Amino acid sequence: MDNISYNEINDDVVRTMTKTTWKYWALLIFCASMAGVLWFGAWAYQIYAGQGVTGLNTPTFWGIYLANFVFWIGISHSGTLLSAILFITATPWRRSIYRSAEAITFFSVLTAAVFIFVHMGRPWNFYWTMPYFTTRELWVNFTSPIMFDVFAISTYMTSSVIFLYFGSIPDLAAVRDKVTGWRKPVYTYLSLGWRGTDAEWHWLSKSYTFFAVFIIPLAVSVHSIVSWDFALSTVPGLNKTIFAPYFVVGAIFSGTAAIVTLMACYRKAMKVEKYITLMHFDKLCMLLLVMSLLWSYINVVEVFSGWYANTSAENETLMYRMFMKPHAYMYWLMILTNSILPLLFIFKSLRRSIFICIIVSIGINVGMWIERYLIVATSLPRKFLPNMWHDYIPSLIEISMTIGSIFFFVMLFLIFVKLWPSISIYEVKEDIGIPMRKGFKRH
Amino acid sequence: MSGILTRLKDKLASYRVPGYRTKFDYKWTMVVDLDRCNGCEACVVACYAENNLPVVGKRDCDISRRFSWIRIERYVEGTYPDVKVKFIPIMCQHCDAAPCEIGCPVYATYHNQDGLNVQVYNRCVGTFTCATYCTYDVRRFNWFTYKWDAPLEQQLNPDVTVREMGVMEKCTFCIQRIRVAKDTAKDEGRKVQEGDMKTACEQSCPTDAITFGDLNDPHSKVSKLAKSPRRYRLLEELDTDPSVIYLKRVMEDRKGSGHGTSHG
Amino acid sequence: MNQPVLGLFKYVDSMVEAAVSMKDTGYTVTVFSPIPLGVELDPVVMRPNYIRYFALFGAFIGLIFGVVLALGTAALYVLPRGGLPIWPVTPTLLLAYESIILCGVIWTLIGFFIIARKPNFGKQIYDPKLSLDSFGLLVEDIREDKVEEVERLLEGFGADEVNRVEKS
Amino acid sequence: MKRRDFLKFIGAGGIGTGLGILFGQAIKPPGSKLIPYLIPPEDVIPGLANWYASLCTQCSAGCGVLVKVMDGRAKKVEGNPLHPVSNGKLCVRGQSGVQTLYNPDRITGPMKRKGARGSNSFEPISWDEAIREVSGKLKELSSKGEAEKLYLLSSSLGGHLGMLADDFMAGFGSSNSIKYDLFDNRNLRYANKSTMGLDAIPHYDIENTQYLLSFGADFASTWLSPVALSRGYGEMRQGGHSARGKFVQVEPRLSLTAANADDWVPAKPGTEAILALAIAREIVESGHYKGSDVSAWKSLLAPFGRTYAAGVTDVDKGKIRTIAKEFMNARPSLAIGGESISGYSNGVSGLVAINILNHVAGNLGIEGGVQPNSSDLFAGRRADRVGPGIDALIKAANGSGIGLLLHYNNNPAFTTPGSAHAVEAIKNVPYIASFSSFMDETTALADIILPSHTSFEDWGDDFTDPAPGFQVATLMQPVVSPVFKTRSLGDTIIGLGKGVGGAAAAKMPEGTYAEHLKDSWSGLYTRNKAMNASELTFERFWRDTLAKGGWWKESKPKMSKLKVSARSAARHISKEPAKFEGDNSQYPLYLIPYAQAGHLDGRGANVPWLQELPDPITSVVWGSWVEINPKTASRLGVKMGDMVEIESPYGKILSPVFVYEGIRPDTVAVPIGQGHKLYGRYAENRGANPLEVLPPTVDSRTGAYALNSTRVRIVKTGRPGDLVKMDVSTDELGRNIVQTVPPGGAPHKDTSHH
Repeated sequence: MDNISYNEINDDVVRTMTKTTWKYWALLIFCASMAGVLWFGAWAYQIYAGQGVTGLNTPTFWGIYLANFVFWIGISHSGTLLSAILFITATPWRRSIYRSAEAITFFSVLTAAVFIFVHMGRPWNFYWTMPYFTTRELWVNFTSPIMFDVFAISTYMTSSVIFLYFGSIPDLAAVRDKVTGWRKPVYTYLSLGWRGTDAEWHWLSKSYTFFAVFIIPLAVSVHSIVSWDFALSTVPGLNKTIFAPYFVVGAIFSGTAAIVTLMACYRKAMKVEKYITLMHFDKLCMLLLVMSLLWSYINVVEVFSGWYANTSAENETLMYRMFMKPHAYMYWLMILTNSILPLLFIFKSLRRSIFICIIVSIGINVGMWIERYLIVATSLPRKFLPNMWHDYIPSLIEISMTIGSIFFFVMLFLIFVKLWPSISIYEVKEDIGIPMRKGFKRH
Repeated sequence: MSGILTRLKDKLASYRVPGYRTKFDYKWTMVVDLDRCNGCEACVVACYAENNLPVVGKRDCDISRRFSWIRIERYVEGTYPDVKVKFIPIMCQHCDAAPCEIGCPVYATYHNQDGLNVQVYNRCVGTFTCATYCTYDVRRFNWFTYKWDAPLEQQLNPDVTVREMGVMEKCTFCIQRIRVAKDTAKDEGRKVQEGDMKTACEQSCPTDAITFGDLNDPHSKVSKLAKSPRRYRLLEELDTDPSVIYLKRVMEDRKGSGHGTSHG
Repeated sequence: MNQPVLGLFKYVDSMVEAAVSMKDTGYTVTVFSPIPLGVELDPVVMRPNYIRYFALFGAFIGLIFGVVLALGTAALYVLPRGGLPIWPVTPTLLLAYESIILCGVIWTLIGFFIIARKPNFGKQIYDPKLSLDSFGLLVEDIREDKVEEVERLLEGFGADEVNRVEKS
Repeated sequence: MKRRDFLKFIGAGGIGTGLGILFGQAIKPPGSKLIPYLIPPEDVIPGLANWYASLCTQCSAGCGVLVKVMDGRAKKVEGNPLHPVSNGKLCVRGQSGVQTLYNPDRITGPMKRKGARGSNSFEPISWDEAIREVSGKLKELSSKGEAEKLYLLSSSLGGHLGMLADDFMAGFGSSNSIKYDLFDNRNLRYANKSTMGLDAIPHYDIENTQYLLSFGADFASTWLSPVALSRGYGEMRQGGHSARGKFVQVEPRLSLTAANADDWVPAKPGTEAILALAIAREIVESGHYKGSDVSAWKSLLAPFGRTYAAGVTDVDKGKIRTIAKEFMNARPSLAIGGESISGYSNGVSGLVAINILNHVAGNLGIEGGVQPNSSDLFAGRRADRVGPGIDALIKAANGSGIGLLLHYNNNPAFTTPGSAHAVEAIKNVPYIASFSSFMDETTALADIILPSHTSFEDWGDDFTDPAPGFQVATLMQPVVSPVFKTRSLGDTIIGLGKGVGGAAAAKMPEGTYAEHLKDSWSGLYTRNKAMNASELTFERFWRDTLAKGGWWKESKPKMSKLKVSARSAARHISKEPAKFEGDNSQYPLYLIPYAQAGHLDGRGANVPWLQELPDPITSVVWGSWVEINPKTASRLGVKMGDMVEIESPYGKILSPVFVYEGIRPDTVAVPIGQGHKLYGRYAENRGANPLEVLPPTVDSRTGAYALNSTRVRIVKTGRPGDLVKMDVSTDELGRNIVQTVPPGGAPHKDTSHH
């Protein structure tokens, strides 16, 4: 990155925002319409006709929607959390990727939050889950893990948005100084009158440190709380004490994988290879490798603790998940993508191969989705009373909404790239170093 | 001042101690004698008639969306010719430590002053948490807006609401009948007594397998039956403290197996 | 009177030298940079960290909010559920934990806005190059006769451009 | 608010109201008119329920019920707690009575055939026209001198309705009144009459017995009087007797009742009679029987040795001995024989064998045994429930012996074996008038339909048979006003009789059927000492009886002695097992069609509650199935849910497989009740009717079709079936869901230690 000038960085980032090819528009419109039809169209139908259009049934009241919810919350974990951790530890390679990563957090939390409403029987009453003064004289039940969720996720979403926006203020100012037309007033207001004085930088970095400090425990708690939606039940297969760390690890795992996938596409599409280099992939894949090993360990612990308990309920759930069609296929595919394929990253050359990175990271995300799906869809159909067991087969509506949510997410990211400096300008400049008379000085 | 403090202290204590439920006005309890139950399912139809349960049709039955609040489960053990089929009616167990109540974010299900696990349809937003947490799979969800072909809707019981799409429901221990009994008792200035009311399933049961009453009343039939040596509660190891008490079925062990009999 | 002068530098060390010199002379200096300058600015200015008080205050408010919300609503509507005490411990702590973070974050943000005086859309001394690659040194409180001297000095320290700017 | 604004506001409101009223008038359906509850109808308090005592007619058991009526609509049926048969309880079919009443597929008014016969194409006519037309046809028949060619085909008509119908037929000059139901216990009545001389079905006192030996009596769901017998069962088990009664069921298939038995004895189909006689022989040989005719019995039972019986019946020798020992040592004990044993080609033999068994064990005429029911309420003037069977009608119809057929409330097109060709026979009848409430396969053949009320809209009565050991007369009263333009059958008959004129008109009562019923009860009251002793005036008696739901003696009368003579029994027993159609090598499996709990003979199939009620044993809903032993299934290469063809020499049906441990490997069982071609939206084209593959085997003595009389083979189709069952797994997996204690074992102890 040595031969990049400060000016060039500003130009490149503003270029990603202002120069839009027709292909980009086409992709955006395609994603938007797919999200509209597959997700919101299907959802509208579901609201009209009722939850009955899903494949949910009497023991399996939670299905693919909950799996999607957990999955997207998981994806969110690598943006903000990773960004915050790397910030606190002052890891230099964070700088060119963290902005997009935080955007991923925001968008995936948004997607996840919509799935909460999707899975509700009466989504039009969603506000009843908020604690506010009401003439019905009923508040909310704070013993409910769902209430934990409401609080954790709204806190998480608020904090993530603040974190993302706050870190972008200097860049918004930089964009403000570059753009013309309608963008000018927009970024003028967004940048809050940022000038880059020493005092501003000082307070910014102090506040930013506090945000990072707050975000790290928050992110860990959010996915723990999501896991308690399941773990606080008595249902065999869901009532695992290890779920909290399992979910957090899985979340970082899948989130990192999502970053790898998205970054690989982004750098290619936006021609910003010089900022997001193979070094970044190297580091991220190393993280993936670590997370994969951790995930595999906890997965084994989960299976073993169930197996060791040797109660009929636990055994049946494990059997159903691991050895019975069709879940067995999914289970062993998950083991392949999450535990075995990431081992490729032991080799440095493979860590630096974009192709391998994409394949493995997509695999990991598929695997992590399967993990969440299997947790819901193989535990609930095998509850305590064998008479009431019933398999769960997702309906087309549910599958459509699942696919639609991916388009929705991509659409949000595409819009984000056009509206927001998706590479941190000032921090990449920091990366290059501080210009001294004797050349750049790096931290 | 000290009076207020004492009251506050008392209130605090009552909030903190889980044993508050012993102070309920009534402790409605159902005793199901499995030795009497012959699995005829009269209770199931009685429940359909009393509680306006919709008929969902074959397709929805196929994906296990049948509505019956009370169901007969059957367990077959052994192979021909040494076969035993055992029946057990399962309805909402009205657990005192109900997992469902913990799960509901909006208090749509909670414990009322009678020790009943009640479901407030109007409050329900349909998060499914209660049903997922339920260890007895007794909760039913209104997947659609169910219709009754005219003039079948004329049969609908006006004492019980017809539930809207998107809400959870379950056995209420025929709370509308309890309500009537309590109103009558109140008019007469007394507590509800044995024999004032029967639940629909109890009322219909040809073998008298189901008995319903107040466990707080030491002279009630359920109090006596609850002391039976055959008493057990369903999935008691899960510690949900159900209000439904089962009396074990009297049955020979199958030849050459100790399996399937009680282990606890 | 009091014509502020803004000098744009290419190199930080030149700018810092200039700033130190100007400060020593008794002028008020403000440093502009496109990147955060940490230790490099230590000779020029040292600032205390007031944000922490906001964060602490926010966290405290959050703790109280969370506990009061959880216990208070339960006390207002005494609905037993699941055999749990009306005032359960774990959920209260959990809620307090989340609201500590939420309020902490919000108060940190408020603190930043207050201390850094943002948002500020008024007219301010600024140069668009400052977000590109130039480090700016704004020298204020110059007596009118000294302006040219300051300009010269700045150029001597290596400023690429020295402008008299309008006061904000 | 300023005064001017207020006035404006009022003005606007007034205009709005006016428009609203106009609009309301415009959209109001014609004829709708709000009637205020200012003067509410008598005894209707909005929001409060009235309970009316009435009678359940969903089967012939005659349970007294209470109907909950709110705001003029029937809401729920419950057993009448005062009634000695129902004791406040009611079965699944009885409780579904409201859905029969409000069934969307009821015939809404009189109709005349428009298209071809059986095409189910009718046009509505008025009641006057309908009565006029049928009376005209009747007169025509009468004037041709063919009065004898009038046939009345109905279910067993209890009480005064039956007598009114008989009066009409007699007055018209025809004796051809055919009562037919698939399960009308013809064989049981015959067997009891010919061996014990009983006119009515006796009371089987399960409640007080110590040892119940049931030969295929599925009393938990369908046999005789399921509610009363189930109640007895519950009392027998845990009713506070000194010991818990033991219960053994002999049946090729583990029915709901067998599932409750302590022991299930799957004897080979058709050999149960031999098993019963072998047990009887054991008892006689052991010296338990002390009667004077012991030698006659000894010689009669001599051929039924333990070894022979064990060989034929596939029941262990030791087991026969054990059962015999327990049966005679447990006092009192009781043997009963149900549909399964009476459905064989020698059904009467089996039931006679059971009577012998009860006789030699000393169970006749005692508490906890068989108790005779008297039928003297009418002193011979009683609507006979058993007469010539449907085969007589089929024969007559085929021989053009029927000029006009009146049909009510049964469905022979569905409930007779396909090989009996009842539909084709009935189609030969020149003119058919049906009084059915529902469009079923038989009603669709009618030329004219004069739909009757269902039981909650109609007057009626029933003299319970079997009664609980004493006489029970139940009154049926309308609890709601008619839902559709239907009419009481009694009124229709009276109208027809008057329309026909002559002797028939002379026999018809004045006034309506309701008045006739009251008059008849007045007569009963006058004649019957027990009745008029209880109340001073008839009006009071009538009022109280209506309120109570009927009249019955409060205490059991002294039991008369009963016996079975060896001579009368000898005629009916044989060493041969029952015959099955079809060659063993071609058709290797016995077919057992059985009455399903919700649908009985198919009449419950149009009730949505019953369609959605899981079968108590298989948990199948909305369809039928064929029960196959897992061994047989694996031999045939079929699994749960596969569609198979069940083929007998007389036809084949398609049904999904239900693999069930509780059935003999050489037997398959199919429930009766589904497979309607026509019976409303809930019943039509659903499942299969096993009667379609049965041979037309009729017991000539009783006119009953033998249901268990053919062998079948199962042919794989390779297609998946439409089996929908509610149980996914019936394996308890050691989860202690249904906990048990062994009988006699220390129940409070942990039983895992033994």
